[in-house]
Amino acid sequence: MVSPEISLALLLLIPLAASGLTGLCGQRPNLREAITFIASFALLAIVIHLIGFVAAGQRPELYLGSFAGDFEFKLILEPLGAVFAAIASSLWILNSLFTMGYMRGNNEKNQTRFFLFVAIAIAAVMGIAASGNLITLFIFYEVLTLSTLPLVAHKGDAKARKGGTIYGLILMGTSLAFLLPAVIGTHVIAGTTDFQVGGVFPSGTSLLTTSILLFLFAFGIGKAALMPVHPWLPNAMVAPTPVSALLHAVAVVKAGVFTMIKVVTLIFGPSLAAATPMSTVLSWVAAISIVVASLIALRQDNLKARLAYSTVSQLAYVTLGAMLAAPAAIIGGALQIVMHAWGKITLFMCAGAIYTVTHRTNISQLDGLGRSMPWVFGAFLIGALSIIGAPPLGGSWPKYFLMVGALDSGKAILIAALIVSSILNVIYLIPVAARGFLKPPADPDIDAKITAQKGAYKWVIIPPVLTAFGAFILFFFSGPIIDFLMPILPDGAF
Amino acid sequence: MSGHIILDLGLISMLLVIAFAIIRMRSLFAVVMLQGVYSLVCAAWFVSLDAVDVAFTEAAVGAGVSTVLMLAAMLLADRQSDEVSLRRQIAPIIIVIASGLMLFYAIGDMPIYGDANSPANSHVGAGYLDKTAKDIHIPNVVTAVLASYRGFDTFGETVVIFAAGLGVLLLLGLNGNAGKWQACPNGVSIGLGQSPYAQLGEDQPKVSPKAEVATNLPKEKKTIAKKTSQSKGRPRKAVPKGDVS
Amino acid sequence: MNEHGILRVVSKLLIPFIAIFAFYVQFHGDYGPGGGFQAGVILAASVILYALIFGLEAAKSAVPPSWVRFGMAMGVFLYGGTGVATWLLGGEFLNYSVFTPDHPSHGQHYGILLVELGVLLAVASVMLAIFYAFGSRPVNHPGED
Amino acid sequence: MDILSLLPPWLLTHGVALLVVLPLLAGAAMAVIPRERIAWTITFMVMLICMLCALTLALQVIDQGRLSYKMGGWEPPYGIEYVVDALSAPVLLLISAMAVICLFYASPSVKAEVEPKKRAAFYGAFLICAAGLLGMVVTGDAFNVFVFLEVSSISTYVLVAMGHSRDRRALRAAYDYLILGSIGATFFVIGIGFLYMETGTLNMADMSNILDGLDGGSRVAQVGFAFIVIGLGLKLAMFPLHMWLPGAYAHAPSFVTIFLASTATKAALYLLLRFAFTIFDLSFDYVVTILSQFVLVLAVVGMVFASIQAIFQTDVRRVLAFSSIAQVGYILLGLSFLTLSGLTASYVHLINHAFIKGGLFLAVGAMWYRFGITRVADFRGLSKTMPWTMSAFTISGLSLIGVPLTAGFVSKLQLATAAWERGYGWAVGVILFSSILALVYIGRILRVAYFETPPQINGVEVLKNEAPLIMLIPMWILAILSIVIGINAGWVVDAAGRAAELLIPTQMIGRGL
Repeated sequence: MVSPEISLALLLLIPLAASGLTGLCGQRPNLREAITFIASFALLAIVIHLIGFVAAGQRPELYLGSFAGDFEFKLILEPLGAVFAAIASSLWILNSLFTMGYMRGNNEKNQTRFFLFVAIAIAAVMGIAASGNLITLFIFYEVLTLSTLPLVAHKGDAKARKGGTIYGLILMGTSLAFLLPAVIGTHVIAGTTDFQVGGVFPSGTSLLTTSILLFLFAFGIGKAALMPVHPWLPNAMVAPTPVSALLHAVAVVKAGVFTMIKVVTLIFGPSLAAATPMSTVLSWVAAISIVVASLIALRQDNLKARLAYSTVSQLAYVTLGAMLAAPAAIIGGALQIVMHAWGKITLFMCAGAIYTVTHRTNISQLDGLGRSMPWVFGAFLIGALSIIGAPPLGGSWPKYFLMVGALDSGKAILIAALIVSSILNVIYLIPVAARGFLKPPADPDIDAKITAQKGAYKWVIIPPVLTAFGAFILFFFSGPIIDFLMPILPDGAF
Repeated sequence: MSGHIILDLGLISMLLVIAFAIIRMRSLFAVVMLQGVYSLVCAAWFVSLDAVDVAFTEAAVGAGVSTVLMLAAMLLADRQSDEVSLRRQIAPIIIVIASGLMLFYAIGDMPIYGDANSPANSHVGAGYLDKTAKDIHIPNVVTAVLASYRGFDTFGETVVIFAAGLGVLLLLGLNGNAGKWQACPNGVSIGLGQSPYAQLGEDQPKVSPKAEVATNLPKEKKTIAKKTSQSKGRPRKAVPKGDVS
Repeated sequence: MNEHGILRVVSKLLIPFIAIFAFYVQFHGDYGPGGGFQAGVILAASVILYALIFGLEAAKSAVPPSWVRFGMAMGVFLYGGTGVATWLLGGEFLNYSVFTPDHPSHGQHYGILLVELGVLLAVASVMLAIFYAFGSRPVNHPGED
Repeated sequence: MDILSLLPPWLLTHGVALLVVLPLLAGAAMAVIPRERIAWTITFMVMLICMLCALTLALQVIDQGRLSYKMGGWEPPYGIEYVVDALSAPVLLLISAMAVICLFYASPSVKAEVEPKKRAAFYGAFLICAAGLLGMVVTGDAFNVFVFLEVSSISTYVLVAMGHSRDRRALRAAYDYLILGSIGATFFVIGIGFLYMETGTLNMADMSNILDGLDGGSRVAQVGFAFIVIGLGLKLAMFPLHMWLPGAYAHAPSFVTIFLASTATKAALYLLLRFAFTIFDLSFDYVVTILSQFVLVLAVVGMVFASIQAIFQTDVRRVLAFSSIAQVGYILLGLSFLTLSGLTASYVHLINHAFIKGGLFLAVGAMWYRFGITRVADFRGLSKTMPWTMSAFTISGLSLIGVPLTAGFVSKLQLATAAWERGYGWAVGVILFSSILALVYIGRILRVAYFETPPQINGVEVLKNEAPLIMLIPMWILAILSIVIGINAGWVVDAAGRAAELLIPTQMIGRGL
C-alpha cells in the first residue's frame, strides 16, 4: 500500500497535477473534464486511505524542511483535518459534475481557467487540512485566497471586479493584519506553532496575552466571516454559482472555521481557551453574528445573497462552538462544518440549477417553479431542513451538541441565540421551497417549456439531489464521526 | 605665528564674503568669475596651511580649467538665474545650519592644528614619512602616497574622471549634435491617450510599422504575426513624448 | 577674431611654454608639488587657450576629438595596465616593486611614472572632452559672443 | 572545498581585485569600441567572470573565513586592503549576478532606448557603475569606499540621464540625483575625514580597533558617525532623503532602473551595516542612540508614508520606486532592532528585495518595450496581451506584498518575528500595515491588468504581443527564484545569519537593548 508520507504528498500533488494538466488540455473540454474527475476520485481514494491510518491512531506526517530559520514546513494529518479533507474531496467530485453542467449550460467564458484555479484551490484546502503547524496553515490559507480570487472575479465585468477587490482586500488584509501577528506571537511566546492536543502555550502565559492572541485569531481568520469581517462573502456572490457552492460549502469558509476550531483546540487547548476572558466576548460576537446575519438574510430577495447571509450566520455557529471551548461545543462546531457543508452546497447547487434552466435569480420569481422542477426544489427543501436542524437530517446534531456545550460552559443564555436563529432559518429558507411548490406559476407557458427541455440540464440537477441525499445519510453517521474526532480533545475531556 | 593667524583669518573671511556673494549674485557670468576667485583664494589658503600639492591642484583645476568650462556651459544657458522664493530656501538653510552646528559641536574635541601628537600625524601619517624614505626613495611623500601606497584610490579617481568624460560623450557628444534621437517601443505604442502629458504630444496612439494588429479572424492573426516576426529591419519612428521642461 | 592681434601673438608664444610647464609638473612630481592631475589640467588648459584665441575648429584640427576620446580610455588603460603588468609579474595589483625585484624602490619609481602618465592622459583628455562638448553646442543667445 | 582546488591558484589569491579591476578596464575600453554587439559581448563576458569570481570568493569565505588582499603589496594600515567576509560575499554575488541577469535583458532593451552610436559607451558606463558598486562592497578601506562611491555615482547619473531619448524628464531626474547624491557624498567624506582625524587611519579594521581603544572616541567621532549615516542615508534613500529616487527610477532607461533598483541602494545599505556595526559598534552609546531611535523612527515613517505615496502614483515605475523607499524602511527597521534576529531579517530582505524589485522592473521594462506604456491605466488587459510577462510581474508583485510561498513572505515573517522578540509589538503592526498598503498598490495594477479588456487601436483589438524570449528568461529566473526562496529560504537565512553574527559578535548580543 501507499505509505502515509507519500499519501500526504499526493494529497497536494493530485490537485496540482490536475490543475497543470487542465491548463494543458484547455482546447479539449472533454479531456479536461475527464482529468478533473479522475483527479477528484483519486483524491477521495487517497483521503479515505489516509483516514484509515488516522482512525488507527496514527498521525501521518510529512516534513518538508524549514523554509526560513526555525519556521518549518510540515504536514500532519489529525482527525479534524482528515474530516475536513474528506468533506472537501468528496464534494469536489459532486461540484465538478455540477460545474460541468453549469458552465456548459450557461456557455461561460474561460472555462479552462476556471477548472485550473478550482484545482489549485482544492490543493490549498488539502494543505490547510493537513497542516502540521500554524505557519504551514497560514501559507496554504493565503494560497487559497489567491487561487479563489480569479474565480470570484471570473466574469470580469465591473461588478465582478468590485466583488473581487473587496474579497481580496478583506481576506488578505485581515490575514496580514491580524492572523500573521497572531501566528508570529504564538511562535515567539510558545516557541513553536506545531498543533498539539491540549495546546502549546506554557502554563505561565498571562491571560491578557492569550486574550489578545485569541482576538487576533478570531478576526484574522477572515474566512470564518465573523461579523464585522463578513462583507467579502456577500460580495463574492458575483461569482458563478459553482464557485459559490465551492466557496460557501467546501473550500473557503470551511477552511476559515476549520482553522478557528483547530486554533482553539490544538493551539490554545480547550481549558486555556475557556479560561481566557476574550473567549466570552467572542462567543457573544458569534451569537450576535448568528442572529444579525439571519435577520439580514430575511430581507434579501436575491436567492444567492440570502444564502450568503445564511452562511455568515451558520459559520458563526462554528465560531461559537470554538469560543465556548467546552468539549461538547467543540465537537458540535466540528460537526457543524460537516453538516453545513452538505446542506449548503445543496442549496447553492439548487440555486445554480434554477439559474441555468430558467435564468432566474430572485426568490420572488420562483412562484410555482417547483412543479416543473420537482427534484431541484425537493433537494432544496431537504437542504434547508438540514440547515434549520430538523431531524432526521444531519444538521440537527451540531445544534444539539452546541446547546449542550453552551450549558456546560455556563453560558446557557446563548442557547437563546441558537433558538432564535433556527426560527429565522425557517422563516427565510422554507418559503423559497414553499413558493415553488404551492404558489401558482407566474407564466405557465415558459414553465412548460422548461419541463420539456429539462433533460438537457441533467448535470445541474443530479448533483444537488445527491448532496441532499448525503445530508440525510449523515444523520446516521454522526456517531462514528464524533468517535473519530474525539482524539483532538485532551484525554477525558468529554 | 601670529602673522600666520592673521593671514588665515583674512583668507577665511574673504572666502566667506565671496561665498555669500556667489549665493546672492544672479548674473551667472559674475558667479562664474567669483568661483574662480574663490578657488584662487582657497589655493592661497592651502599654501598657508602647508598643503602645497592641494593648493596647486585647486589653482589649476578650480581657478583655471573649471572656470573656462563653466563659462563654456554658461554660454548655453540664460545669463541670469531665476529668483528663488524665500519659502523654498527655508529647508536648505535649516539643513546648512544644522550641519554647521554639528561641525561646531565637534570642534571642541578636535586636535590643535599641526599637533604632532594628533592621531592623523602620529599613526599612519608618520608611518608614511618613514616608509617613503625607506621603500620608495622619493622626496615628495604626497606623490608616494597618492601613486603607490594608495595607488588604487588614485586609479579609482582616474576612473571617476573618465566616467565624467564618458558622461559628456554620451549626453552631449564631442561635436554638439547629440540628443536628437528618440526611443521607440518595439511594437504597438498604446496608451498615450489619457497621459497627463498628452497635450504636449498627440492624443492618437501611434501604430508603428511593426505593429501586430489583426482583425478578429483567427487565421489571419497567425499570418500577420509570422510576417512581422520575420521582418528584422525595424524602421525608426519618432513617437511623441511627454516633454516637460 | 582676427582683430585680437596682441592676444594671438602673446598666446602663440605662451602656449608651448604652458605645455612644457605641464610636463615639468608631471615629471617633477616626485620631487616637488605636482603630478599627473595638475599636469593634465595644465596641458588641457594650453589647448583650451588655443581654442579660445584661434577658434574651436582650429583646436579640433590640432587635437581631434577622436584622439581625445582615445586618450580618455588610454589614460585609464595605462594606469590599469600597470596594475595588470604587476599581476603578470606575479605581484599584487599595482605592486610596482615586482618590476625590478632586486631594487624594489626602482620599480616603485617606474610604476609611479607610468601611473602618473595615465592620470595625465586621462585628465587632459577628459578636460578637453568636456570643453569640446560644451563649446560645440549651438549657442542659444546669438546676440552675445 | 573540492571546487576550490580545481580553480587556478592565481584566481584564488587575486580574485578579490580582479572583481573590481576587470569591469573598470573593460568600461574604459568601451569608449573606443565602435560596435555595439562587440561591446555587449565583452560586457556580458566581463560580468559573467565577475559573477564566477564572486561565487569563488563566497566559497572561499565559507571555507576559510575572512579573505584579505593587499593592494600594491603594502601592509594594511598603509596600503589599501580588500576584504571579503560573510557580510560582503553575498552582496558581491548579488550585484554581479543581477548585472548578468540584467545584461541578458539589455540587448533588446538598450536597442529600443539608446541611440545606436552611443550604445558601446553606454555599456561602458554600466560596467563602471557595476565596478563602483562592487568596489564599495569589497573594499576594507574607508576612503576607498568614498572613491568607489563616486565611481558608481557619477556613472549612475550618466546612466539615468540616458533615459532622455525616451523621456526628457530623465535629464531633470539625473540632475536632481546629481545634486543630492553629491551632497550625500560630501557628508560621507566629511564623516570619513573626521574619523581620520580621530583615529589617524583609514583602514576599517584598524579604525575599529583604535575606536575601541578610545572607548568610542570624542565628539569628533560622534559627528563623524552622524555625517556618515546621513551621507549613506541619502544614497540608500532613507525616508526624508529619498527625493532623488522616484524620478531617477521612473525616467532612466529600463535596463538602468532594473540594475539600480536591485543593487545600488543595497550596496549603500551594506555600507551602513559595515560602518555602524563593524567600524563603530554597539558598545558606543551614540551609535545605539542613532540607530535605535533616529533610524527606527525614519524607517517606520518611511514604510508607511512611501507606501501611501505609492498608492497615489499613476506611473507604474513611480509606484515601484516609492515601494522601494518603503522596502528600504523594512531593511532599516530590522537593523534598528540591534538584535541578531533583526539583522538577519534585515539582510534577508536586502537580498530578497533585490530579486523582487528586479523582477518587477524587468517586467515593466518589457511592457514599455512592446507597448510603450508605463502608466497604471495603460495596463488594461495586459494579462491577455502579454501573459508571460504579466505572470512574472504577478509573482514578483505577490512576493512584494509578502504572500506566503514567496520570498517576500519569508523576509516579512523574519522581520515581524524579530520585532516581536525585541518587544516591539507595534512594529509588527506597522510591518503588516505596510504590507496591506503594498497589497493595495500592487493589487491596483493587477486589477487593471487582469480584469480590464485590452485597448483597441483604430477599432482593432491589440493582439497578443509577448516580450521576446531573451527578456522573458531573466524575469522568470527572478520570479522562480522568488518562489524557490519562499519554499526554502534556508540558504538565504543561513547566509544572512552568518552575516549578522559578524555584525553583532557574541559578547555584543543584548548590547544597547
